[in-house]
Amino acid sequence: MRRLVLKALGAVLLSGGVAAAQEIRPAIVFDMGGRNDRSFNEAVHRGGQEFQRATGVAVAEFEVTAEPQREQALRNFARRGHSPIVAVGFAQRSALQTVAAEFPNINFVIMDSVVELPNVQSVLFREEQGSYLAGMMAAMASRSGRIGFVGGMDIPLIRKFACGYVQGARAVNPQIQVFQNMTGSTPAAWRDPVRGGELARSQIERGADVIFHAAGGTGTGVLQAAADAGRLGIGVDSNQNHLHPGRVLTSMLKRVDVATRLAFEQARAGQFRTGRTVLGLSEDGVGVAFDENNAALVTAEMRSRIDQARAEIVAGRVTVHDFMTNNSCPVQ
Amino acid sequence: MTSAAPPAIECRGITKRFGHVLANDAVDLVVHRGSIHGVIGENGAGKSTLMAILHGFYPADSGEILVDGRKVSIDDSADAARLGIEMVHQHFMLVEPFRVVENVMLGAEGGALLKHGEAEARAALKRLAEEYGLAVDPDARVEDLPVGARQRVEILKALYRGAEVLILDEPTGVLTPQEADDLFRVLRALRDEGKAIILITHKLREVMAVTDRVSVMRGGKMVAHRETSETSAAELGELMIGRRPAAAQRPAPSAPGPEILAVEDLRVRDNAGVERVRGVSLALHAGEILGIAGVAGNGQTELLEAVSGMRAPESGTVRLRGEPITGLDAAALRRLGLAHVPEDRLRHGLIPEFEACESAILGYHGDPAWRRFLGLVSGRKVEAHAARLMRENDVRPALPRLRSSLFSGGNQQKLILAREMEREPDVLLVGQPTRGVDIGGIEAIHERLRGWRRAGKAVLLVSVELDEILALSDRILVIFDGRIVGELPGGAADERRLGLLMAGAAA
Amino acid sequence: MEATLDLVVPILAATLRVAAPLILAALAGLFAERSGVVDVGLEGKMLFAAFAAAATAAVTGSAWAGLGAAILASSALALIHAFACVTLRGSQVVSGMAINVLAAGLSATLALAWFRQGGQTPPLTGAARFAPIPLPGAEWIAEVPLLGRLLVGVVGGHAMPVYVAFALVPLAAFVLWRTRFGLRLRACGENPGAVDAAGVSVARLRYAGVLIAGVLCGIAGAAISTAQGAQFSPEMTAGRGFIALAALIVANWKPWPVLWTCLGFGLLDAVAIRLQGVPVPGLGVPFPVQAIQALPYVLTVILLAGFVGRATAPRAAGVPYVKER
Amino acid sequence: MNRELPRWADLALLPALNLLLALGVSALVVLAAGESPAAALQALAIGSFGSWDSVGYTLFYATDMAFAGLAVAIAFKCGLFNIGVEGQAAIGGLGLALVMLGLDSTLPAALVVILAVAAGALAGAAYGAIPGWLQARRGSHVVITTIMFNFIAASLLVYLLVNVLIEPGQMAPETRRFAVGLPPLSDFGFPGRSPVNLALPLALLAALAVWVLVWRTPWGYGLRVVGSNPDAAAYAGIDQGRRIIAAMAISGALAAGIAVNELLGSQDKLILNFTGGAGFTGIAVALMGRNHPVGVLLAALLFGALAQGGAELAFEMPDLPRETVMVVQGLVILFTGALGALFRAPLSRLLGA
Repeated sequence: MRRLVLKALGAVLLSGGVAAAQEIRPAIVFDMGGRNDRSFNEAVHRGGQEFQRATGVAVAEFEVTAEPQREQALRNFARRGHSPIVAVGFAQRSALQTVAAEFPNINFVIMDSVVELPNVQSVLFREEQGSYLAGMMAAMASRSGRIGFVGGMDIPLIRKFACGYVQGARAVNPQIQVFQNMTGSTPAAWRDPVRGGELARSQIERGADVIFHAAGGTGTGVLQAAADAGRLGIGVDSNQNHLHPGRVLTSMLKRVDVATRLAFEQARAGQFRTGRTVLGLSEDGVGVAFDENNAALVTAEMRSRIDQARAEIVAGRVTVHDFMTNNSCPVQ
Repeated sequence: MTSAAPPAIECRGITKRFGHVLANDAVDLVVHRGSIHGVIGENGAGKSTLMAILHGFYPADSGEILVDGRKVSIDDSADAARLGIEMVHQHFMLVEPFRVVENVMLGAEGGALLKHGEAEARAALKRLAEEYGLAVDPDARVEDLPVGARQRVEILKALYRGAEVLILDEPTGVLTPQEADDLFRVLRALRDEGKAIILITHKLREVMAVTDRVSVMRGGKMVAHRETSETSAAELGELMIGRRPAAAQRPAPSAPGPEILAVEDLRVRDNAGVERVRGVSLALHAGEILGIAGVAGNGQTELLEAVSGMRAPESGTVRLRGEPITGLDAAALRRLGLAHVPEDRLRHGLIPEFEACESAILGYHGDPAWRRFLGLVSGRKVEAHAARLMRENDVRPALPRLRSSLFSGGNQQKLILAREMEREPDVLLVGQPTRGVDIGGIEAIHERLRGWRRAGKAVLLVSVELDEILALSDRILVIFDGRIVGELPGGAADERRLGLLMAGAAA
Repeated sequence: MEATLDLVVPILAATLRVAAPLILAALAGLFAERSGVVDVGLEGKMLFAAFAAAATAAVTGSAWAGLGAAILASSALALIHAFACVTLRGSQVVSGMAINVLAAGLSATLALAWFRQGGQTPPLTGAARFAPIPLPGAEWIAEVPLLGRLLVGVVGGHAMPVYVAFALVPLAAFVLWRTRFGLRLRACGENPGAVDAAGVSVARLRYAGVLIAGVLCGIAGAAISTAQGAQFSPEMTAGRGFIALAALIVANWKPWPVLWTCLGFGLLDAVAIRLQGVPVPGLGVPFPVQAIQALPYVLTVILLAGFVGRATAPRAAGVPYVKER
Repeated sequence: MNRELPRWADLALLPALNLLLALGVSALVVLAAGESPAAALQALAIGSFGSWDSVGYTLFYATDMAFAGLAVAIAFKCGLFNIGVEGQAAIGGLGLALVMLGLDSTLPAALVVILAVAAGALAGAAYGAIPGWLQARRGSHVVITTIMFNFIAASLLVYLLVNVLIEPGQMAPETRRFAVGLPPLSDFGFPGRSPVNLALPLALLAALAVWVLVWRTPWGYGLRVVGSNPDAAAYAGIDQGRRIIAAMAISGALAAGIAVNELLGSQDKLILNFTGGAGFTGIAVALMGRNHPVGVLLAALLFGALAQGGAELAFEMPDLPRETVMVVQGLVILFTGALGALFRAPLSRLLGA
């Protein structure tokens, strides 16, 4: 029940902070995908919006379109006195390292990477744990014993998703076959839904009946193809269950929105925490989405096994291997 | 044939200005049906402009045109076609990758689908071939046809469109005498059918041979109209250039020196892999002009390209002063004293979009003469060099910074000749030196080549202009189908025999 | 046998799907360049058309309305291209590049302004999409051993634009080689002077060629966002216009070779997708994903260098037509 | 109608008018997006030249554009359409990074940087020379091969960065930081804070070198002959094939300048997609600059200003979609490049009268 604790803590901060509310000017620098990418960046955006709605404090935003703009944008916000500034995505690490050192009095947050500076909060997620649950659900929902994974680009983060997914699936069905495809090697790989659809169809034609995507904009094509073929897709980052109600088994949630809101709330309460924060299942930082859109797909048994698995992972009885620890995955 | 019928074409006071140049200045012209009407004049006299106006290529600034006595406006080629005015351009307006029948149909397809029109065109081609002796394979690709055949295609095109007035712009420039005779026979047949034919040319011989009437242009003005039977070549020549032309010379016999260039059993293929030169051997001596006569497309182009280093021969050897030079590139050959005035000015001789001074060092661009410190090319030196060349060789306008394409053909050619002769090479290869050059220019160029010979240099001259070959050569070799089919002495060459050899009709 | 079919049928079906927009775009380039206007703006026109199709289909609920809008939008860009290249005799390559940049910016800007969904359009469902069309009498044909399944599996079940793409190949060949318009258009790309001398307007023909390219890119764009995909998202054409341009050159500016070339690209792609993660025989581990992804491109280069002869573009392509004085 | 304009009108007035028109139409787009065009233009102007920081960033982006534009231009001068600058820059970056990673801790800083620049140029040149060779010797159209080579380079880079060169334990597919890099211009007294670095003077030098090479050497003369009249090359004794290969190699080496500016001057490590599409923008830069180094530098400055001003515009007007800047860029390319002759006829009438 730790997630409740987390939420309660947030609530306390929010209410308790009213009295001691600091004047803060939060800002977000999005990654290349842009604030409306329907997944990762959009979740951060949503977190900021929730904070803005709740407190009336305006959240400034900037979307980078070229590599050098990262540093430029962070510095721009810092110079104008924005704080805390959320840098979204691992690609911002070195830019943040530079700028955060320049502005020791400004607070920064980085998602998906670590910057060891006294004014930076580094937020990491245990994507493998969320993906593990997604994999379990996929294996339970699959009738063919074959499931699929479509990644955007073959980079460590995506391998981390894939590795957790396969582990979860194997935990349910050790014989299950998992097809894996990566979309491409150019930036277009993240925004090519037609190719995403083709990859999904190729997996479906090989018998896959549940397909998990971690491919940004390309993923909409994956979910579409799965829905068109009467199979199931699994969304990522944000809750994408609503995209094709009844055809999206679940979505692997990565609560960057919560992390963002929380960071702002801390700052407003004058309690901004720096250092490393790792959000996994136990912190409710990752998870799988259950809502009215997938209610019909989730059996009671499924639900209970997922809850059980979550409890075991939280309790440390089950360990999900993190690809990043040794750059390899024990299962294929 | 003069009758009460109104003339097929009547131009009244046609005036056309390009910028500051008055190309046509109140020009009048009357052309009757059933006649061949010559329009003569030097390059730049305004003949082509007048014809372009008649053909709707651009509008006149003022003046009027009457067709069959009715005033008309000709805004584009389609208008001209409706009025039965068709033109055979000097540079053929043919689509080279297309078949003959497609070219003939283009613009007169007879319906949205080609099927019906094509059948019609084939039938018409067959009929016209029989009627006028204009035989061409309708399925041949134009790019595969020799020049003479291409011209027949142009004429067939015009006839197929129902030409009543046929304008031919310098039609014989690329033809053998026999082909020219053939053409004239066709033209006479057309005249006898009642068509009006306008022949634009600067060749007085042709005018005298084939026309019924002749109009002379000079400097944009129409200076005279004559019945051909009542004038002479001499009078026309004088009217054309405004003075008495220099008497045509035949070369004085020369005493050739030692052999300097030797070609042995040369075989050359073109880009398409067709063998164009099939075992040519020849020897060129110092102090001689050796003329290669032949109809265009018989291998002389490839021969020149192979000897000049532009194209690697398939086999055979070329020696310069006894040393083999086969396979050396053109730059190396220039350094050895073998220069080349190419047949095609705009494709090879200069770079149209370069400034004239840059075209003036083409092939000699590596010369240390225009280098400065660090071996960099000095723009000023290049410009000064070109300015001197232009001054010494009367290239007009003498503006080294003007774009090469903006010079007239004659001046371009003068610049190329100046460039190639400046270094006094022992051997000069010359292809079509006077193509598109006006009479004054021709005289100057011929005089230069003769002077060159007198200086003890050797000239290999390739030309399809028989007059030119005869006027310059000490010896004449005739090339046909990639082989040398005959040799004649220059001074006493029998034109008829030459013509037959060129046509491959005699061994 | 059945196992082979299990493998081959989906790959061939995917080949047709992937090839369809490439064919449309390559044919578009074919018409423009045959008329003498180089078109590097295929990508931009497709992208803008994809946006117009998805946006219109989302609002009206009709894929056909979307297709119409796509054709209009793409043609509007084509008109700009024609004006720049034919009327003003501007640089054809610059114009094409400008259209690519403009289309990328404009489609995303408009999508964001109109739908407020991050530059995407709403997902399309039902009649707003071109649904797969089953082969008539499929269940009956499928009974035929071997061939039946091949036919139903490969040829059947595609959306309308896919069939349009394939139908357009013979149509394009017919128009170009069997009609008056085609004859003139091709002549225009080889020697516009001859066309002019024949009393036919070069400008009008080139406008026609470029506008046909606009229409075809419009269909290609609609295929991408309303048949193969089900919404527009920014830059979703992902470089297909450039692949189509390459296919056009490999195909030597001829319709049937365009078909074979695009099918070749499609097949390589479909096979490459299948090869991802498949262990290499004898090695036990799969090739790196990136090697498989690069495979179609590497093979294209090798094929081009080894077997396909020199490409000969229409001679007048890229050259503005100026009447000679 | 085609009377030639005076030189000053051709080179200054006409482009200025076209730019104005482009901005005018852009203003309409901004208006359509519900924002104030005046404010947007002001943000664009101040954002690109309003402070030393902005000027520095403008120059930094312009450096990328200059290298890309020069790379495209020299290939164009040889009659080749190099769409492969993206890939050549990527491979150039790879060569550069390998030297830095291998030697940056053992050799003196200046030496290793020079070696890295040389290695980058060499790698880019090699990657450009292959399509050149294929064109010259096998007749493979350079447009196709360079498109293909872009994809191949991207795949290679992802493979190496993810599997070989990645900094262990890191999420981002990028190498470790280089110990040294090109010093920023601020080390030499350039005011403000921006990543503009020694790659800028290097780009200027490259432009000068391109000008000298192409317009002031016999070799460059031959290059231009091949580009404008390949038939004449044989006549002049110029080896067309070798010029093509060399032109593509030089083009690739110039493309590697993007890597020098981005990786050695700003990022200090090899990252994915550091070119950010500069290779494609370079085509427009080259053509707008009429393939002449001076023109390319001016066009590069314009595009640098648009990139930087566009970023600031996004800051000032967050409600304006970031893609609006692309619209402005597209319009500028369209009006100053392709529609460049729009005012030519009226202007020549006006000036001729």
